[in-house]
Amino acid sequence: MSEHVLSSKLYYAIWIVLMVLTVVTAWVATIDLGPFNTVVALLIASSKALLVILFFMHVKYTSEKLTKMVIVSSIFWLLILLFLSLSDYGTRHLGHG
Amino acid sequence: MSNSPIAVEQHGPELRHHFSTVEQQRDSASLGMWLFLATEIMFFGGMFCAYLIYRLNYYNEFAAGSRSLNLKWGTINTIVLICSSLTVALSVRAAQMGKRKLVVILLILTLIFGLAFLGIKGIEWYDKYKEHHIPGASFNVDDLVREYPQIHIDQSHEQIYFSLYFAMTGLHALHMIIGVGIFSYLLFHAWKGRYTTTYYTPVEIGGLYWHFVDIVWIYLFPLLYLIDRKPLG
Amino acid sequence: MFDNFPLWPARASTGAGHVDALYVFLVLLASFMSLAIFTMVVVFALKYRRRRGHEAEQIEGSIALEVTWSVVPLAVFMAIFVWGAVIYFQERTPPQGATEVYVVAKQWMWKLEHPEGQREINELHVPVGRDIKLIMTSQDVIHSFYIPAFRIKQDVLPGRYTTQWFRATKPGVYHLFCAEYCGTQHSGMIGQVIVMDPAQYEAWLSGGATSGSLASNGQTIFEQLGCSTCHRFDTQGRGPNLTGVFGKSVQLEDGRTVVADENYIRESILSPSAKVVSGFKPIMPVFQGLVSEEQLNALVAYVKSLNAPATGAAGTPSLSPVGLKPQKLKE
Amino acid sequence: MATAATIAEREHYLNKEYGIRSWLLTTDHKRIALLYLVSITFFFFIGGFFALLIRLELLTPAGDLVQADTYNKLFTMHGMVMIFFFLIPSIPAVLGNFLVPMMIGAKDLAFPRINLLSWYLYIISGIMMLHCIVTGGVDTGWTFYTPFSTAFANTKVIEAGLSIFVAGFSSILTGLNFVVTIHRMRAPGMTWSRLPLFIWAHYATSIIQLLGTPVLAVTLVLVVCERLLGLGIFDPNRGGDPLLFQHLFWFYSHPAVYIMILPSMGVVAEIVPCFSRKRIFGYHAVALSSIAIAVFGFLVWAHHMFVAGISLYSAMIFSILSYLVAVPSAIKVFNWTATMYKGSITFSTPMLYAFGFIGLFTMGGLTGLFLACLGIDVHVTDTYFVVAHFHYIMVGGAVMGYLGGMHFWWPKISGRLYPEWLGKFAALIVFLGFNLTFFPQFILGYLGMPRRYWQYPPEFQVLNVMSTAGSTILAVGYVLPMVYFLWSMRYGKIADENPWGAAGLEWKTASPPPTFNFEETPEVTWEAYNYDQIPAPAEVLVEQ
Repeated sequence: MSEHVLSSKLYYAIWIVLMVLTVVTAWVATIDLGPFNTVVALLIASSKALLVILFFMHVKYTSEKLTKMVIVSSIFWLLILLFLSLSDYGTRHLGHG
Repeated sequence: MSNSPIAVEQHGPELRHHFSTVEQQRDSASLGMWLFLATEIMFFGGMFCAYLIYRLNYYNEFAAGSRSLNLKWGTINTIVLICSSLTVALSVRAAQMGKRKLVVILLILTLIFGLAFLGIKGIEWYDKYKEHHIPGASFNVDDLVREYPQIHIDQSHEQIYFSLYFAMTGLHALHMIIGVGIFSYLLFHAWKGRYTTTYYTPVEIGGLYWHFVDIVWIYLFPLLYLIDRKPLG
Repeated sequence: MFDNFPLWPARASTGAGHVDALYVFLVLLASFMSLAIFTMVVVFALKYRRRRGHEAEQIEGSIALEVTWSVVPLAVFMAIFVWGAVIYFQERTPPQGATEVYVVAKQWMWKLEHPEGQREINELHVPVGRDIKLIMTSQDVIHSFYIPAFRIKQDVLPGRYTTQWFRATKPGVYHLFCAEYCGTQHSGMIGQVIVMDPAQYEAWLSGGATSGSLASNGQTIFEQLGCSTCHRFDTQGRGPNLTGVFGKSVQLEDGRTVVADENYIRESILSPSAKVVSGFKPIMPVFQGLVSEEQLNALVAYVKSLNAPATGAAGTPSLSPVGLKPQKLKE
Repeated sequence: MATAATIAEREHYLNKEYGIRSWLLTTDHKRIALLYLVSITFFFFIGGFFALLIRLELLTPAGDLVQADTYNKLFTMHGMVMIFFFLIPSIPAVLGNFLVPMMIGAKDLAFPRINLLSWYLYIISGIMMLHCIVTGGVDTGWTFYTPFSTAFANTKVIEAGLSIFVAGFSSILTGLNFVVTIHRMRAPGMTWSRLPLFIWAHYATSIIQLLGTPVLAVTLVLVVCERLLGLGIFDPNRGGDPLLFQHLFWFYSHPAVYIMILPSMGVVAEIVPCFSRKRIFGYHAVALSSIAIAVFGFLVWAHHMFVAGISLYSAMIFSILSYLVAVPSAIKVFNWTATMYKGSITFSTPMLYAFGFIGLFTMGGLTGLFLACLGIDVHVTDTYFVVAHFHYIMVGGAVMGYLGGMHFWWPKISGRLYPEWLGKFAALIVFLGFNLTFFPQFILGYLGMPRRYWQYPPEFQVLNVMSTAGSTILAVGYVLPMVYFLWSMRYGKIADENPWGAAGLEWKTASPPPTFNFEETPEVTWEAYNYDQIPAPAEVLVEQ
């Protein structure tokens, strides 16, 4: 846990970036990028999430490795669920049902 | 990791009997909240998994359903939640510095943003109710079929999109309601002046929860509203 | 020994022997490992039992041993995996030219239909020595088609086809079980597989009265439903020409390609807009709820029969205008 | 020899306060452990009663004792009660609750009130389940497979689903409490490599509870919504995929098996060194294998679905991953066995249970190799082979470990000793009864008898009769310990601080322990299992 108090300017800066990214993601969705629309939308969402985690949730300023480990492993577990499910759904059309 | 907490007697009123130090107590509370959030990720994760599978299978219906959502309200709600996250982060900061009044003001602002989010969500749901887009007996998407003749829409597949839409936003809204409850509690105690520069753990871990709910929405917004907003060719 | 105390199931298909061989190997392996561990536990417990003048010797552990008893089992496991996977792959890959029997499961019975048009309930007659492919679906919940004597089992799902195959080797009567819990009479959803000599089988086949082969029934339904209006046997139709489609890769409108297997044909009848063939418009009406599972099977069998030139129901289908709105057929 | 009078003089957690309130509002982890002990014992005998009725019905091939629907409800509720209301909470919520703080030298768990809350959630869900049982029950099988559970069953699916949803949160909160406690509350000097293996096992268990249970919870929410509103998410008639339910369900329910077995492994890792008077063989290997099981356990779920209609390629991936999880289990068995080598072994009751555990778990684990093997699984899945396999793991493994642990720590919990000869007798009965009940089921399975069958072809009868006979013996074996534990609370010999001469902090405080566990916070300067420094109790030596 961070003891030290962050400057409020930093919070406002992050807030502005988040607002801009929100408008950008809504706007970019109206442009046809083919399959990259989804990629861009998820990249922007992930950057926003990362900003919130690192700054608003103080993870960047904590000396505690454990917090980071908890975050990384829960995301890892989510990916296990998604990817191993896809190993079924992604290969069903190959036949041999 | 392996540095065991050393017993130092330093009793404050808020230190519970089974902890040795205030730090130990605070670190425990914070770790507890992080672990709870990990649990929450998997809780939403089950739905994200269902979403992923059906979006791959029924892309057309997901695209049409996404178009039928109100992008304006969705974007405004995202902005409202981001503002609330800012006020939460600032309120934790104010609590760290012991500025009681500021904490109270920021918590009130947070609550206002939270309630505004829920209100807007309510408006959106009510619109969906009027459009017969709520899954169940009266579910009907003839309007979408008429509106988007370019997209092939299967009514029952469309219902799966809206089922997931309501399940995911509903679960998120439930978390918002719980968040509003938590923040009302924090507001009450902040008002009473219970939080000091050495003891503000509840504000801090309540804030973690709020930010998490914000992050879920940060993903729900593109996944539900922005599937396909390209001009129809 | 006793009629009511068998210790080994009958072995009556080409695949059963492979499964049994692997099973015996695993039983031997498991027995060996269990015995080894039990012996060690017993020997240690007796030899090092607590007694006067005997002190325990403190041993930390041994990296070499840990590595050994991790790597050696892993290697054995991988061998078992490969052996099992080969058998599974064979079980899941029906040979070309297998006779196709359609199975419809419902609470709580099995309905089977032979390509020649014979229908059976809770019984399946098959000849010795012929590959049989079962194409199965369910009308309600999940069931599982299980013949212990053939060592085969496959869940039968509503809304799609699953398949399995076997070649019987020994005449006799064998159990057919439903192996996936399906409600009240789950344990009553059983039947018999009757394996016959080919001659007997032919006699049985010609015995029952049928109303034509499955594919020809399918053709009738195909015309009754007005499918032939658009799916013409030239390039003029509003729907794709279905000749020779089965088993081929199909280019879809959204750029994907799919293999036109039984499930694709099924989906294209029930929910045509899901995977529209490139170059066509999604104008085909939805048949979900309008055709029964049996009619669906007949349609699929008909579309498949369009591949074989000999049985192909060629000839230009009637061009008489039929309303696009499908009518529900009488059973 | 101390008398009953002296034990009453000293204040400890049992006699500090009296009255219903002092129990129902307690935040003492030891008292909450006892609350759990009483509640799970209650549910264990309910589930056991259902099991006996199932076995009695199967005595004859015809369905003659109960109706088909009743039978279906019996095996459904046997499964639900035993899994969610006995096995999952058993060791963690009773022994874990009691011992985790004591073993690491803490005064309590990190969140005592959340600990109590988790017991109340358990009780609420238990009452819902009981209500569901007495008002008609549920017949979907504990697996809730769709579309049967969502569109066809007309029993109390929603209530059962919600009950398990609530039980899930109880389990999550217990796991959360343990992880925080193990990270934050260790006494000075209690480093990670000095932790007892019981703690490692509970740490691994808690990871599964935290990351697996919520997926089951949300899946049950979807099932309930689907049943209420007809959403179509799992209904093939509406474009849904019933296999998605199975994926989500087994994502939790396969790792749940490790929630049940890992704590038992932790118990065995305490008992074997104690009665061999030796440091455990390969401490780090055993500790890390617990974590490995927790992680790999999440990668194998679809081996329950090899014939369910998943793709061939997916089946192969899950098969090969399933073998990975067998390796750490094998490592544990080898290390326990090696621990006995050159030890000084006594055959006390807990040690007998540990022997039983090693034997039965070995057989359960080895038959797991059959089920992970694609070619064999097709034939034996959904037959009695599977039933036998998971009972070897869950009853032969988990319950043996639970009983072993109860005997091992009973002197600490109650301050009394149980009659040793009765303990040994009961252990023997359980072992024999168990094998007679479940070994014939392996044969039945390979013969092809499907599970969940109310009536069956007559050629399966002899093996079924053996199984039913075994189950009655097993029942006696389970009632006995309850009887003599209760008896010993009043009449048992007074136990001193450390009757087994065991290592571990929990044995360095009085029996029963004071409310805050230790008179003063202990400082750890020794490694775990330092049996070279602890004299064996003389009494046990005489007995040999």
